[in-house]
Amino acid sequence: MIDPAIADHEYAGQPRRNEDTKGPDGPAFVSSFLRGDSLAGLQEKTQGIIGRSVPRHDAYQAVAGALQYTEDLRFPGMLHCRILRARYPHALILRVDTSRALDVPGVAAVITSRDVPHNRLGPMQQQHVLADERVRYLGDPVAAVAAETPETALEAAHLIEVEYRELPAVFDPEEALKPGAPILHGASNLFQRQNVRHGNVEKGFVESDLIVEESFRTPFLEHAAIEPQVALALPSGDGVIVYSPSSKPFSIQREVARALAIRQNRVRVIGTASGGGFGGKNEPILEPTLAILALKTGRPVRGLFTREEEFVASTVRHPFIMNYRSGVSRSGRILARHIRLIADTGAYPAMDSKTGGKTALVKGAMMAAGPYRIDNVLVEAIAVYTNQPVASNMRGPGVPQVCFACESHTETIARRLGMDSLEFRLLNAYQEGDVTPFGDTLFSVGLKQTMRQAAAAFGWAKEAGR
Amino acid sequence: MKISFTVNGRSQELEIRPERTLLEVLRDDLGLTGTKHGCDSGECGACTVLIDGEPANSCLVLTPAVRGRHVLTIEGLAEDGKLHPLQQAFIDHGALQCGFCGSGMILSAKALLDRNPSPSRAEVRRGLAGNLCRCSGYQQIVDAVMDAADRLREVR
Amino acid sequence: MKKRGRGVGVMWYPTHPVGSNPSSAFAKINSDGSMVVMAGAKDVGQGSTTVLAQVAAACLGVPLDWVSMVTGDTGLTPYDGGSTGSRVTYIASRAVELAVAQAKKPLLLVASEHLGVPVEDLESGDGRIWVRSDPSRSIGIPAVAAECYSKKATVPVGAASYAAPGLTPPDPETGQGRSYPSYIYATHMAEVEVDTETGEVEVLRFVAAHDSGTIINPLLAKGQIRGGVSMGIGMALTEQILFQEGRPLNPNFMDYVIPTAMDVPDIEVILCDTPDPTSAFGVKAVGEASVVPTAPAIINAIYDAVGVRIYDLPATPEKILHALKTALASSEQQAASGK
Amino acid sequence: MRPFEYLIPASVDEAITMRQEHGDCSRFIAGGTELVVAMKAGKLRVDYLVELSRLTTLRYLKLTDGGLTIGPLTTHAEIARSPLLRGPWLALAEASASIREPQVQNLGTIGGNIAFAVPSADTAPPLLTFDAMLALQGPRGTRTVPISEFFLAPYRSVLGPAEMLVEIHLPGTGSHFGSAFCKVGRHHGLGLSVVSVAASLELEAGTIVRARVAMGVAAPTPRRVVEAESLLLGEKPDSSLFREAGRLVSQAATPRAGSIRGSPEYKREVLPVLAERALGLAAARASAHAERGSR
Repeated sequence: MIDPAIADHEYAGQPRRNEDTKGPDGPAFVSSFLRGDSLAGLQEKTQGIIGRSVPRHDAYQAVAGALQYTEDLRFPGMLHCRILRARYPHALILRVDTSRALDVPGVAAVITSRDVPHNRLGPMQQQHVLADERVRYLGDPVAAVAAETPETALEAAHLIEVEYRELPAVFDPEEALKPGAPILHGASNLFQRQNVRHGNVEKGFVESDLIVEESFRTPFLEHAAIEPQVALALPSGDGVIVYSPSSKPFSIQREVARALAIRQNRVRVIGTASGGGFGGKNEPILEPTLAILALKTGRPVRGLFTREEEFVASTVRHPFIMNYRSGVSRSGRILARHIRLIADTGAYPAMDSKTGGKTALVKGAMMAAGPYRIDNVLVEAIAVYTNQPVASNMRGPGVPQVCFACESHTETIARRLGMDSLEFRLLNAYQEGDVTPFGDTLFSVGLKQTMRQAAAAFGWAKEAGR
Repeated sequence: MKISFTVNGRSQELEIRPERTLLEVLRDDLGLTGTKHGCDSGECGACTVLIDGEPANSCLVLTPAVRGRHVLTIEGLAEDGKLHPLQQAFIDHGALQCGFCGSGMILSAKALLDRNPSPSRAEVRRGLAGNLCRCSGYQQIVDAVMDAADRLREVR
Repeated sequence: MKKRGRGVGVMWYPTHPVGSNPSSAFAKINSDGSMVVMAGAKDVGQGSTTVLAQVAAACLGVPLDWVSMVTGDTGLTPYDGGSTGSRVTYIASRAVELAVAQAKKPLLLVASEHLGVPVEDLESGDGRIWVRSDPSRSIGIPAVAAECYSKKATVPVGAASYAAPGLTPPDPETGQGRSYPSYIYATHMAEVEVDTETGEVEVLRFVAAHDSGTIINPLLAKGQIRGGVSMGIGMALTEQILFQEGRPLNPNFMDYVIPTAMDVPDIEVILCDTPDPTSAFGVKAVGEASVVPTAPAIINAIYDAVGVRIYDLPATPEKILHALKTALASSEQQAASGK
Repeated sequence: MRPFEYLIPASVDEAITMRQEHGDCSRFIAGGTELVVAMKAGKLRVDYLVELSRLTTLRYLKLTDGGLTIGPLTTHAEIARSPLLRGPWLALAEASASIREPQVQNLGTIGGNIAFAVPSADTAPPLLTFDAMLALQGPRGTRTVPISEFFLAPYRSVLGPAEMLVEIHLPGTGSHFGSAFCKVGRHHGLGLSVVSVAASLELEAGTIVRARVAMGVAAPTPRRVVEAESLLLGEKPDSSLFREAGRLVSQAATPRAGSIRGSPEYKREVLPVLAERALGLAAARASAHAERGSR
């Protein structure tokens, strides 16, 4: 049976898919079997496949400039989407008038929240495809235009009239928790709490010979993939095909289907070559809008962020405010560690499906005490809303932040104790069979090997004690 | 306006609006999508092409400015279907991950090696300073360029 | 004056995101013994498609160029949780391994008939299936695959789904539960040079040692680790989105400064494989962890060089210079009051 | 980008006539590295662009009467590589080589860098220390302006409507002359300037007989610091003297508050350092040139 989606798609002039099907060795691939070679020569080719440094499957296409990324796909009649975003970081939307934009020659459609069948996204259903009543940060999408050229789409987007009532906004997570702060969702700006309790930190501090306390901060960071957010949707039979470089095509499929209020079998998401992800292409911040425009116009629609939009409207890394307090014995054992974390999640929870946007704080809290045996650990972590970009998953969500604090703090303690940095860490480092503050028993622990091998390669001991 | 120039050795005569950048014309009119669109303001280098042998950000070049000139894009680098030594070295060293910076990176490297066939690693890094890569940490790119330099010197 | 210093940062990181997160794959062996694997996992540059092809080839016992991959297409491939949380190699490898094992069953049955031994006594590799106790008795995979199509009722296909078993989300009050199946570890060491008069920092040398379990493809793993270190250098020294009332002031690469080829030194990567018994081939994870301990290694090296600690990232020249002035002022004050 | 007409003049005269005809809504374009970005961002409304890049008569570097004349269409890359700039005018080559990446160095021109009057124009401080003279040609003929009088404000210069920069002249130097350019940039002294200093010194029998110090991104326009120059004059090169000169440079600075690239406090902190380094290098180079000259 021919998949109707594929058939349609080929009819629409399907470009060549990325060349996955050519096999890992690219076009040089001519099976030795097909050449009539005997199986005898295969031993060398099959042994040690695990552990072998072979180039990426698409390396040949990439260096030849032949690898097709989403923006390289061309379809006849393709329209270009431009999204109008909030004028204020926090405001009520009183009225949206798209009539002047629709009058611009070359504009095929302009949509607002009224055109979205199910206008809620993500596991928490807190984000919208297009804002209906309220915007909570400057990246909030309010309306979208599909037009013959990107320039026309931009021009039309500027002509959409939106009447707002500006609301007070808050930009600092500590301010956001104070009484009287503008509230973004529900009754409080507190989005999430994650604690870790192990042993008795107060007892641990009493037993300590030295107590060190320090505070740390990290800023908002951008994934900064060289390819911006991009996707393309085209109508197909009674559904839609979406080309997306997303790291999570199945999550995109689910969100697009739900936004369109159709079953998932009518949405096909074709993963295209990605120009860099790092967690920045996890969320459906473009695809549902494009799918709605494609169905409304009956034509393929491409969306592409400008570099500026990447910073305004794509997800970012959570800033953390971190307080570390540790007690150690004179001999260098860490006896107690009390950590308080405040993460700024921005205007909405992230849309990662498994935890409902809570991944960064959960991981940050769990990893916060570092890979050290500490009998008494207390981590108190919260994530807070502010009127800033949505913080989501970026390469190791939450953990580079806490590792920066933990390892800086650990260094301070080693120096206060007069111990070598590495020796202090080795003394406390996890090894086989240790139990984490959250109750996991560890196995295959190569931590000390990494420390020793790094030290040997770096020449750590040679210069120690200068 | 009517613009004639050469792209990858083939002459082109196009009727275009002057506000179209070389990047747009290469990608949209000539279908040469190997040249990438990353920041649109000359900061990332993904759109690097060689104009008369010198690397330039094609997003900053208005198309009329290249009339009569020779433009080389990544699609024109392989000869008779055989990869340029730089391209082969990029494959062998795992220099690219997502690959999006690759076209510009390879062309910058070509201009560098054309001018300086035996660069130091520091010179390679300086020569590639205008090509941002977020995946690789650059080292395997530098390895590839040094290796390609060796291969090219052997050919000479 | 320029001063040098050395710093270390160590880390642990889970091989898996929070909560259950399955991968799945289809495998079909063609009548010539080659194979197509359809996996939901999406390669976003990290190399998962290549790595999964290596896993599939090893499981069937055929050369890599006999395996083709179709990935990340909801119309053609079964579900995958996505390229997040460093999970793909750890989870999807197992799904591929199971799918290939299932597809291989009909081949083993045919081989068992020809070789006259039970399926359990067979092994595959080098494009062949042989008798474990007597490897000289063997039959080519292409031949048995062809026979599955020409003479048997069952063609060789497999489908499998895998999720790390027994995971429960952490209790929000205590963190207790079983959030992650296993962990990876790393140590980063940096040598920096600080210009004490301008606050500028140059990273001169970097070593990154990672326990990422069994490494399927060292070339790709090293590349990914170097990329993570590069991102970590940006985090340590230059990167931050500056906001004024919610509006980014530096929404471009001119002022959001990510490292260039001149800002990243050569990075010596050491792979300390500690195989993980819970995964296919003992793999763990590589992706995210490579960025984790970079910033503190650099910040600690700055401290080692000039004796000031930067508490809020990034450690811009301006912050370092300010910290140096403050430290100088307070030490002068101490000296004065000590007299 | 908004549509515009692209005009191709055959000569400087014709280029000027074109600008005259189209008035305020027209601009000259050379390398385009600043202009195209501004136009894309909608920061600049242009209806007519007058192309300069093909006026090859304006693209040269040549020695004349001991001085150096530079055609404004010479690119940063050409200046950075020119053997004519290895000697007394090395600071200019250093500045050009420090301008961002190779791609921009190949497109951008020295004329554009000066005429666009960006506060961070890297070629300006060295030219200020060379007492460069700028030849400006307009509808009413040609005039010559010292570069110290050229910049009026950020993005504003003495260039009148339809007037263009047609030549940069660096006067000849004595044989004991050295110069240097130092900056804090985004990438180890390269890339976009946070703050910069150029210095040039001429020595006679070990005494400073001519001193110029100029700073970039430290005031609304690139400018000389005469107070520091007077201090140096008649003195022997010496690190404490240079430190004192650096202090005066810092005192003279009026950096813009609110810049995300560097606070006024930071710039004032590093200006003395950059000045001291540039002066030290310039002095060393002046002595080295002197030695070479005497051989």
